[in-house]
Amino acid sequence: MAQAVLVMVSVAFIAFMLFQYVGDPVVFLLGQDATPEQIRNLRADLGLDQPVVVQFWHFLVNAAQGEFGISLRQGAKVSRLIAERLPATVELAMVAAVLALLLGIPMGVYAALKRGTFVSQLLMTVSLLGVSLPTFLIGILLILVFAVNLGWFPSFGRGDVVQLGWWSSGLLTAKGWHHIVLPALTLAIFQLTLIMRLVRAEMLEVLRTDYIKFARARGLTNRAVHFGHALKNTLVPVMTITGLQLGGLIAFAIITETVFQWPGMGLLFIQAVTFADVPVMAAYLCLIALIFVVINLVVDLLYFAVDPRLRIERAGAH
Amino acid sequence: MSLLQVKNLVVEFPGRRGTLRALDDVSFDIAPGEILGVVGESGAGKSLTGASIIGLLEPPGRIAGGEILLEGRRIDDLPFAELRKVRGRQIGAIFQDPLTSLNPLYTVGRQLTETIRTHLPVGQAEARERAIQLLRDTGIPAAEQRIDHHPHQFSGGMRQRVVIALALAAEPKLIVADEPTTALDVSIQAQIITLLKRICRERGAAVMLITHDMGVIAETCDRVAVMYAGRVAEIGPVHDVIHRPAHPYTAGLMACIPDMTQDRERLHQIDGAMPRLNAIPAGCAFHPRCDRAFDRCHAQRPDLMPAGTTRAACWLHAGTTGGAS
Amino acid sequence: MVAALIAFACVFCAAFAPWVAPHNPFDLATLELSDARLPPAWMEGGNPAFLLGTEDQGRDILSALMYGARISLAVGLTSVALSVLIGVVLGLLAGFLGGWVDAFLMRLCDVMLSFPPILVALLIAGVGRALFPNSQDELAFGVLVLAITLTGWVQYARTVRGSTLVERNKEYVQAARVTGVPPLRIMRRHVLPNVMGPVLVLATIQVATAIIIEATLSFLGVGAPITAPSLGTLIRVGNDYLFSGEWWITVFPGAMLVLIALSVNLLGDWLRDALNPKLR
Amino acid sequence: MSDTTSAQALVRAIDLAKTFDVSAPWLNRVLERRPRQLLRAVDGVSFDIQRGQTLALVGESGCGKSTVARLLVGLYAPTRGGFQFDGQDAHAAFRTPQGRQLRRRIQMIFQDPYASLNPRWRVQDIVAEPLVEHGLLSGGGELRERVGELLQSVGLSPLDAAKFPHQFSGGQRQRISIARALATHPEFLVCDEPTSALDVSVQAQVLNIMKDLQRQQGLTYLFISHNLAVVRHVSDQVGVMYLGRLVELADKHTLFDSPRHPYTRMLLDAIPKIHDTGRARTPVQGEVPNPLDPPAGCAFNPRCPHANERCRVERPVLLDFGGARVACHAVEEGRISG
Amino acid sequence: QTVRIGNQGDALSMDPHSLNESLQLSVTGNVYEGLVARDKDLRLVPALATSWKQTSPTVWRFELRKGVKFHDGKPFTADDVLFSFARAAGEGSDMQSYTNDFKQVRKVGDSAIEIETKTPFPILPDLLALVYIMSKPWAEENQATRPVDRRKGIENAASFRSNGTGPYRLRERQPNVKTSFVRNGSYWGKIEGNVVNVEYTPIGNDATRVAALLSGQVDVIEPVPLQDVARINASGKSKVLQGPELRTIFLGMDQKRDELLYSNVKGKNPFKDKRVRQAFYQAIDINTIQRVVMRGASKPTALMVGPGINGFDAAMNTRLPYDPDAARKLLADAGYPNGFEVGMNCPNDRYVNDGDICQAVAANLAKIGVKVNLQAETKGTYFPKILKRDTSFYLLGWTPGTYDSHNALNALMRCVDDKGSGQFNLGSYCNPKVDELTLKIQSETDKPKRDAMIKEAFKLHADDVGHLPLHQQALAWGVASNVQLVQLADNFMPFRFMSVK
Ligand SMILES: Nc1ncnc2c1ncn2[C@@H]1O[C@H](COP(=O)(O)OP(=O)(O)OP(=O)(O)O)[C@@H](O)[C@H]1O
Ligand SMILES: Nc1ncnc2c1ncn2[C@@H]1O[C@H](COP(=O)(O)OP(=O)(O)OP(=O)(O)O)[C@@H](O)[C@H]1O
Ligand SMILES: [Mg+2]
Ligand SMILES: [Mg+2]
Repeated sequence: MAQAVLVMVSVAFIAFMLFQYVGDPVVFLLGQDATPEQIRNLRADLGLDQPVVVQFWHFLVNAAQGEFGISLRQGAKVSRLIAERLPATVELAMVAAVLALLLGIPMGVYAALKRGTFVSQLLMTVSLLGVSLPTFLIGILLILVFAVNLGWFPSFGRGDVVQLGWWSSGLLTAKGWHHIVLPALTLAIFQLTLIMRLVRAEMLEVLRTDYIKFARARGLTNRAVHFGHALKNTLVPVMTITGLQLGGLIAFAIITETVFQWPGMGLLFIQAVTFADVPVMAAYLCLIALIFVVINLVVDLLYFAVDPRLRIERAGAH
Repeated sequence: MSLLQVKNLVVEFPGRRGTLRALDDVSFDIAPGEILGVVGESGAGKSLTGASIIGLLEPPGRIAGGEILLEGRRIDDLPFAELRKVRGRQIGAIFQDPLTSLNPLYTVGRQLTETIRTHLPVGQAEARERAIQLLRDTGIPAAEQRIDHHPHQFSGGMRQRVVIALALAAEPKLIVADEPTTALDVSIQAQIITLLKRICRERGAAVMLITHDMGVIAETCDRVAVMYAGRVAEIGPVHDVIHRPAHPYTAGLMACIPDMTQDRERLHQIDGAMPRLNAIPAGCAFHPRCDRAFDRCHAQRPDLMPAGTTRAACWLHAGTTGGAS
Repeated sequence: MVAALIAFACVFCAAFAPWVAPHNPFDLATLELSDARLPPAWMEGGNPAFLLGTEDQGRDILSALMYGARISLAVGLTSVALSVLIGVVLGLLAGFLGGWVDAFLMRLCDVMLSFPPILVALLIAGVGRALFPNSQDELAFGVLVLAITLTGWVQYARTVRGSTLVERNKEYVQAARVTGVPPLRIMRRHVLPNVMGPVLVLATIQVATAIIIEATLSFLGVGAPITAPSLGTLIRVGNDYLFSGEWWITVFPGAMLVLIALSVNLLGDWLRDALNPKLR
Repeated sequence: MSDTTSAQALVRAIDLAKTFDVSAPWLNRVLERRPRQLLRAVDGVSFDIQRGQTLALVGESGCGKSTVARLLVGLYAPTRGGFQFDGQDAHAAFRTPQGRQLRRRIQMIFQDPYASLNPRWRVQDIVAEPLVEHGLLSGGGELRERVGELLQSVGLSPLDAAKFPHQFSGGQRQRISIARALATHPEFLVCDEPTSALDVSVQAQVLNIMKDLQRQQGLTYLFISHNLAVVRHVSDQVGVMYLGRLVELADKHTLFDSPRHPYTRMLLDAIPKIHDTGRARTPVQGEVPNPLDPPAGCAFNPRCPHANERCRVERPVLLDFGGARVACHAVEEGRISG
Repeated sequence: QTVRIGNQGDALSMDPHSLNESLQLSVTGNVYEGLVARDKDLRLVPALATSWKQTSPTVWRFELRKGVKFHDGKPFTADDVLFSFARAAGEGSDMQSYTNDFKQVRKVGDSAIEIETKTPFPILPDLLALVYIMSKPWAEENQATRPVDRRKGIENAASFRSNGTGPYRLRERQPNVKTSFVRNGSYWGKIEGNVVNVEYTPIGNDATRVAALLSGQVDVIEPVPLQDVARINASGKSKVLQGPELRTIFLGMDQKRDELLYSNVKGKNPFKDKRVRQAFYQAIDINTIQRVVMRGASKPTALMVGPGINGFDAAMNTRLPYDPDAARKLLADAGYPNGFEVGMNCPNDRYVNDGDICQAVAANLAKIGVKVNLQAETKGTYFPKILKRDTSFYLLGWTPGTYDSHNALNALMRCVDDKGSGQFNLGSYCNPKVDELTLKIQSETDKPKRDAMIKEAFKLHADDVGHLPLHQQALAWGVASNVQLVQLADNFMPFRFMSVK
């Protein structure tokens, strides 16, 4: 926990330092005919004339109380803005992650088991495409093909959402699912490739181990060997990377959300960057850091669940 | 009739720089209930022989010639599904490292019952019963509890017992044990070998025991095969091979072993090293290191021929029966 | 094999762009706006002088590809080289010295990791531009490279630390210590060469990733200068013309990017083999 | 063993001890309320080695043999006790600039011939490293010549200097390690299981070279192995270790002819005898205890057929019994005859 | 009948006084109304005031419309007007520039008000079209008597809800996601269109927006990227409505510093030399830019204001000819036969194809030997930089918020002081005569006289080549075939003119 807090504070501080250079929010807060005096007043009002350190201190004090201050651009509490946007991003990232895992793992397993066959080589080559095309291009192409030309999926937005308390979910309506397909796919492609390649590499590694050889020697069926023994052992390292990548998913969501006008945090962040909305940016980064920390924690726990070697030994085994 | 017959087995590794012949014309057989030791220098092809028998040659390795028969039935060209049924059911295997031979994520019980149920038509409960019994037989105390433990919770010696239990789970007729004790402690080694010997005798299983340790061979085996550079150099009853080796290599090997009973200032040594597989000299592969080599050894490759009580691949014995192939 | 040839041809063209390209797309004086958006030569309305057509300022796509790939490669390679340098040095230190150095560096990695790469790049690029206003092109590249570098080194540091922890306990390192070789020299001469394998593999993938990050930064408006378009910039520009049918502005650079990624990967495989003494 | 000679002993280990902290990281420990865990890898080991002699250490895996070796070459600093080399405190010296001189005189040969040579270096550079490091030689030609000599002295060809380690067999690699160790003209060689990874035939080659070198150069060896036959062949004195302690230390012949400690007997009994084919043995039951949680009293008591109440509470110390030093209550009480 | 609109941006708030920005005012203008309004040709027409007249040089009197009700049913009164003007002039409001010159606002009976200005103010009614009237009781009930207090982040009801008198009511507001409106059944006037529901969605990404229109997810998009005009027109399901916009795009040059910040010319400032400025002017091939970069959707201009702005004079709108040779000669005469190097700043996401225009200009200038180091960047960093006057050569666009030339003269062409004159005169062009004229224009009430003065000021500026006017960009809205609407030159999009077939 201490470490998590430390990480987050440093993230906030670095973020804050950097943001001072990103732009001047005041320019956008007033219309073109505002007088210099108005501008000066506003600057003072917002506390932007104070030294950065003082501003950071205020930010920290607020943050400690769960408040991230007030969006300069929107004049609303940052915490509220983020809370509004969080569900969209989380749902998108989750669906993308599930998609990446559901497709990536079987493809990786296939490529490993059928190493050297045409299909698996094709998979590997095509997967290179997945990592060497920018997300935004993929997104636009998907829109062009599936939304404009074929008209199968909508091109933007979240569709209908259902409010569950403060959480707005698009996953409870048919329209919501309809809308999430393209963005989730876009977001998933990069991770999918990565997971596939990773699973393949790990699987090949595991298939070389003695216990696989021994399992074969015991005459177990191929299915039991590949899926019961090899795959599960493959997943242990895959889990860590996937955990880390989930953080990356949320980052890449910035692009995806921009392309698909997905009303999530990434879009909020990009808008904040455009208008130098420091509190929103800082809060976003802190939140990302938090998510990262949490994911790491969850991965550790999962590790624990999957790998018995890590469980605390009770009842003296030795 | 012998349980296992290996006839003129050839194993090759096709590679970029030509094909490597790792096993060349290996023949031997094992009778039911018999323990055959296989010794030889590292890289001589002991493991490959074992792997060929259970059909687990790693690609690109392949059997390029000869045949392997189990109870008179050819098993080296079986389709995968058939072969799978032979493995574990007819032939069990034990590998060198007990830690890495067990899947760390599953309890030993699961691995045992899985194996049992793959081969025998029994239910989950009965399989578990059998598994516990197996563990008990292999000398694991409190088997009822230990069956639900994970491999990492066992010590090295116990893991090797579990491995033995796994190899025996479907009551195979033959066990291929590839250096089952090399990774273990000196004191545990003896326990495991004794166990293996006892349990196979009780169940009437034959064993092919691959090892470096002549001591183990001497104590355990009925017959022994000495391998050198992908071929069997000598094969015969264990006592005879050790005390009256017919092949100079066997003799050299025996002499290399430091003796517990007498002091020697220098050990006997075989100069030079075993040739690499891609540079096996013509004639007898051992001739560059052999101090008794003569012309024929440089030119012609000897096959196994009777040499007293054993059979040896050495021209020195060509005269004894007066026939060379 | 054919793929390798094509790929290396691309890289060759990129490296020697000024000598092989038919036009100089960076020289504004040679641009004719009236040549803008011509389709590839083989299509109707195409001009044989512009084999792959022109982009929206009248640049020859073929030449722009070569020059752009040159920039992208330069950005990709330098930033990866720099991140490898930083990452390897820090990873080695962390792994070899252990203790608080390790703890500190790994926390630093955590902090860096919790910034998604695009974000860091975005911020650095913003900061860089603010600090060097009206920077010359070279400075802009500096900023880009820095941005990508700072996001990239963490992976190397982690990988290297991991392998260092393994290598450190190998007997050849201990042999050197017994001999009395000072730790820094052990690190440099013994450990370093033996941990570079995974680093190289990672680096080859990262070159492509770096080029994509550069392209994405362009998309977000903080990429390479538009007067000297990189591949990423070209893709981003072309992106706007996807719906209007001027596909060649984005498709060719995209294909080039894929080819580069491919060839860099092949290069990586080859390098790995070449550096492995066992295969020599 | 007489105390008069020990004054001139080249190597003296005095109550050497090494404790490792194997606790979980601080945070985890606090969270999971686990205590600090200490592992006493070596716990008070004393011995002398005379110049030109070989002391062998035997014992099961994990009993602390390698740790002793590393303590002697300065890879670890002792937690307690010390080590005198040629009359001077070696560990104090390792820390001073003169320590380099000492490092030149003490070298080590490792167990694994595959891991102890840097795979990316040529043999020339591997063997030359100590020479360069100690500033003994520098010029390219001279260096090459010396490396050639060294390689020849271990039975390799000077032409091999241009090759990479992977081009050699295990035995040849071990010879390269020996050549490297010999480069600086050391007086004391610590050999940590130098032949365990090798075949009997190759093992014979390596052991012969080691013995030849000892004869020619008057080298002193600490030889670690668990193969008693090998130990019997190379050593002058043998120390038997169990769980970080010496349980028996005796002259080779004394030890092999009349082992006293039950553990020593067990070890000797565990050696398969090549000449008694088909003999059935009843090996001692039980397994090596967890060093993190050693049994109270005599560490061997759970496996010892002679253990009694005293063995379970009181730790035996090394005592002299007619030329052998044994740590065993049973021997002390005469329950086991010599 | 529902119309779904996809726009590049979103109104930041529903508060009509919180931001003086055309998009915000365009959106809130459907819910709120001012005393006066503009018709389809941007002429002033009565709205909440039925008539107005100047009763003295400094006093204007407005008769208020009777029988108007706010959306919540409360009647519209003079008090609401007073309240709204006070609110617009007060703290937190961004509309102060419209009310700065007010001295006092008085109630005259229940249905008229008087505004007294500090100085004679000929164009006052023009200013009032965008000062929207709120309900005083509603604001008080909802603690919304002031626009958002940014320091405390207190968003008041007015940010999310609204209560105006306009033709549409706000139904639901999800900032940056969706805002929906519904027709006000009890509107005082006639609503030309037949649209009942309006859904307004911001879609920032150009391609996505176009895709949304093409795939029928929205009915109207604004703006249409120029390159996609043909595609949309060809789709058969929608068309692009193009028309002139009030905004003028121009280039400015630093004419104040003695040495340019970003140039290889040291010790002097080439832009101080009119010949250099003119050389730049004549080097720019505006027609090709219009044809290729703008795809015909722009009007090259010689003036700093466009048609539709008070004081625009078509007769004056003739550019110096494109003539690179003349330009080279001018440069040589000025002492730069080989040209020079200069830095140029440019936004790349603010105006239509702004980055491309700058590149084209840079290419044009390269042909006369001037090497332009172009820095095109996002508006977020661009504006703060140039507003600090940290630039030598820049591109800017301007729409006079008052639809009057004075605004442009004042903001762009007056000498710079710290009170707001020449606030966007970022190159610090300064001609005292223009300054003087601008001051006079501000309070001249006689229209012909005033127009003459505007004309003279523009002439002086043009002769000085104070800026390099480029063009008025065109509006481009994508509209589904079944939707009809009116495109206003100020880029406002009143729902009341929309119809669905
Ligand atoms: N995949 C492979 N490709 C090429 N050669 C191989 C391969 N696997 C084994 N060999 C070669 O086959 C020969 C026999 O190997 P094998 O493993 O049977 O030796 P071994 O007698 O078991 O040695 P050890 O005692 O070290 O286990 C070796 O020389 C080895 O180099
Ligand atoms: N660096 C270390 N950190 C923690 N524990 C260690 C370390 N080195 C050794 N140990 C522990 O100390 C004990 C003694 O180890 P050591 O390597 O000396 O045994 P050994 O007798 O050489 O065994 P082997 O025969 O397997 O080489 C073991 O339990 C080992 O786990
Ligand atoms: Mg083997
Ligand atoms: Mg050891």
